[in-house]
Amino acid sequence: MTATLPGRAERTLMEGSEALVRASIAAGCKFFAGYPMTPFTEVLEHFARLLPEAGGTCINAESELEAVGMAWGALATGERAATGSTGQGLSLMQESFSELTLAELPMVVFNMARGQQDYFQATRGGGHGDYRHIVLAPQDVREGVELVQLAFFLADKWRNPVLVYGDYLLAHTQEALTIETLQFPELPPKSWAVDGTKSGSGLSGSVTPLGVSKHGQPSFGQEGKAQYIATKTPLMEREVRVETGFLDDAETVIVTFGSPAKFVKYAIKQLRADGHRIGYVRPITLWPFPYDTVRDAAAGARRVGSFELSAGQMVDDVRIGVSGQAPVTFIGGVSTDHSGFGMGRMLDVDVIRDRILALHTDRELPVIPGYEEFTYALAPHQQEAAR
Amino acid sequence: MSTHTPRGPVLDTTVAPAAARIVEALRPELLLTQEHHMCPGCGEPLALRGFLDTLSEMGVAQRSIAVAGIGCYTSFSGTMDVDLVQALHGRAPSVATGVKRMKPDAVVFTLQGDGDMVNEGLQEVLHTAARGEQVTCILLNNGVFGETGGHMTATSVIGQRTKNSLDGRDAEYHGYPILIGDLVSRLEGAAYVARGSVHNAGAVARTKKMFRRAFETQVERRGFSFVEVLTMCPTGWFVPTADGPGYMNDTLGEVHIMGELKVDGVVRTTDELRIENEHRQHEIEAALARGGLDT
Amino acid sequence: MERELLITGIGGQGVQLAAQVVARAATLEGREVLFFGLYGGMMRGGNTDSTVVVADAPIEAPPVVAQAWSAIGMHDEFWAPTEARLRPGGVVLVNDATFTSTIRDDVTVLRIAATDLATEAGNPLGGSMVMIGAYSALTGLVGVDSLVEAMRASIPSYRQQHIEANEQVIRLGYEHVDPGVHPAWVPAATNA
Amino acid sequence: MTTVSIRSRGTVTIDAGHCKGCELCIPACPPGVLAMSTEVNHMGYRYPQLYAGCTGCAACLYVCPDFVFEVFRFNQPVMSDVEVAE
Repeated sequence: MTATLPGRAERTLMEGSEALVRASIAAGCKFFAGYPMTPFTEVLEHFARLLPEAGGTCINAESELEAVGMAWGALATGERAATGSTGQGLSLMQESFSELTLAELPMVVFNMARGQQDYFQATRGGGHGDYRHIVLAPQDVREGVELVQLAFFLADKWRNPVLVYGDYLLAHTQEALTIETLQFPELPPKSWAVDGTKSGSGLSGSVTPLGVSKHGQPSFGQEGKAQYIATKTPLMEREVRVETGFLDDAETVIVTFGSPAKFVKYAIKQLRADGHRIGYVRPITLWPFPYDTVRDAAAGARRVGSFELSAGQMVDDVRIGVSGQAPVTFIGGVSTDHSGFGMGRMLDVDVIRDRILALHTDRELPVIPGYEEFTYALAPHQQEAAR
Repeated sequence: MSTHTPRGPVLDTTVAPAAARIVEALRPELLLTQEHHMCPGCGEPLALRGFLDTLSEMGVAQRSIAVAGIGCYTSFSGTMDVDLVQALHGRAPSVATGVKRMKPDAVVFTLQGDGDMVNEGLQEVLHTAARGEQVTCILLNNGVFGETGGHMTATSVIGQRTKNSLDGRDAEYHGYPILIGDLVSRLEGAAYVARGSVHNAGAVARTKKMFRRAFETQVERRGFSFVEVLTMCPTGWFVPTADGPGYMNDTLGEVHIMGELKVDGVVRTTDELRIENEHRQHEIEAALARGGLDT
Repeated sequence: MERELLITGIGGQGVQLAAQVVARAATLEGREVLFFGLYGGMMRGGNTDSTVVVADAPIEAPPVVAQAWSAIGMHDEFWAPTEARLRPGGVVLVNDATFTSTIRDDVTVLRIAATDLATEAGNPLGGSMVMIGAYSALTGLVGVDSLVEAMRASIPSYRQQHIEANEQVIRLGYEHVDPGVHPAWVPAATNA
Repeated sequence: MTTVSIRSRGTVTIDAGHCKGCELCIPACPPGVLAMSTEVNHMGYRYPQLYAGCTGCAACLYVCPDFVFEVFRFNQPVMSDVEVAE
């Protein structure tokens, strides 16, 4: 009674975390260091299990600070390396993220976020100084497998950290998959890496975030280094990637990213079937943000909504993209499960569809049962301000 | 040490003499220039010479990788002729871990100060030692933040005057110093732990032997190795440069006891170290009086 | 075509394993599969839910579905949200031993005494395996041989001794139900 | 004045231009044949000067933070007749 569909028998049922790890190994990742934190933990577990088999090393770092430092060292030798955590752990790594950018180390960073509240952290950074990281936000495991490999390529291409922004759903959803190794254009050898062989030759090298070089070699100086790094920003902006749907005649445009985008797209497809002219823009790169796509989509629309599971972060970028052509409404909200690790009841196609339809028909956003107003907790003088 | 008064005319020391062989070269082979921006009387360049010459003498220079922390010594990052990874303040042991795991045949060492290692990055060095990582951590310990201008660190000794302990470090108010070498020596993964100093020529020579044992420990993959070097910082201590060695010996040297704290996995007591130190000092002085140190 | 299966019960009833076996069986058959499990942080006694989506083309549904074609109820304590998600015309299989609530009448309901059947077969913890065997007969979403193969691959190495007993109860469940009463696939799909 | 004969087994070169005048070498010298100059170098620092009697022991080099010494050992000891005050 087993009927196998042709050409699909090679696939295995795989948890998202494992798929991301296998994709990393397919991309040639040789080193990983991490510290367990829900919902990132399984990524670390799979690296610990699979990377040694593939000739690499995974270290159970004693802290996030140490994890990012270890990956830093591995990268400096020219190998592909990564670290990761949840947004909380990434907060601890921010100093390194800033300086890795100056050191031009191609680190891939996994954020298995507890929600979508790390958008600012990912795209603006919590670190010091001028820096930008390419941020890739897969909507599902399948896309994650591609984007992880792209992340390693882009990191090397630009010698710049690249973040993969996932979440609880991406990490834990299982899909039937094969991990195919993707081909990318060839990159030049990493002549900047250090391996010890040039020591004592008078031509030793250094990998450093500081603007200094070895004595006798051309040097940026601190100011020059900052200016040089800044020249890469507009070039990296060309790496923008975006998916759109139903925009041609859309009166309402919804902007959405990551796992929740899958819910939004599903809801929009249902609304389309009912004749509602609604389309969507899904940034695949959160930085660079597809401002032009959002601008063009808003040009013919009456209204734009931003759906994200936060108090409203990406909506800032949506507003920049829309540039006043249409009103922008935040239709998402903070929504986690009772543990704080997963996603709450807002992540439901019916709930999302009701919110999109309310926006589309210029009605008030429906209240989600159980999502009370917390204004009662405000102090009296704050309550006055709330009124 | 010297009790003599020089006599006769000043000799010409601008040109190399004839009919003589070089005993010690001007600067370490692994320094691209002798120039640096350390203050007068700084002890850090002395330690630098010790480990750079050791790498050359062991024949491992061409496979050595340095990981530098952030402090005054960071300015040597650009002048050491050693492949180098610049780490953030405190983070060098983790960075060295990543380097070593990817390049297991390289001789990987960190260069850190006490502010870097014992303040900001204490957990890094302890965890790296506990893991038995096959790297060598080198600490230049002068008991102050030299680069910021003489502020208290976790190794400043009781009574030590710094810019933020103006009346001297007070245990009740500021807490006690961390004896990092002693701490590291208690960790199972640490195979070789030593504390040297550079306050006189004998101490410099003895410390150089510690560097050699540490690097040998790494090359032979016997575990984590650690050399702490007490260094003078007359600027940060607010003493005349010539008083630096004496001040160092009387303050830091009385608390952070010099010697090999752990050899072949065996931890040695402070009393053992004190006895040995007296013995060693007599030997070294005698050797110098005979006309040279056999390093 | 996308077919959704929700499995719900209380922790310890084998809900997550059952869902994983169905998902893996569908993978073996070359289907597109999406599987997401949610449990209340407790190993025993808390609510536990799983979503499995099986399709013959790339899946558009998100991993938590709002509406489902089918459900398996191992226990009724946390059943209400699952029932609310069923599409009219859907199909429900419940474990009669531990599920006493009535179910809305716009879906097909089949009750089997899975726990009793498993106990009689000497495998009192095999109720969820009986259920997926029966579900295979009822819907044909996955074949029973695929279920057995998937079960073998899903049992951790330290529980290998349960494999034979589990195969027995999967097949017991399959034989307990008339095949093809509520088919998941139009015949063309399975013949492809 | 009287003349004494002083034996030198070695000598040093001193790169006075790079000296920062810390004076660490002066007490470090076992035969005591180093003394600070009264002149200053281009950076404004006094620097060590060598007198007869160097053994080439390298103690000055070991304690010099600025790497100004290079140490030599003569193939044959060199004798210097030096006039000194009584």
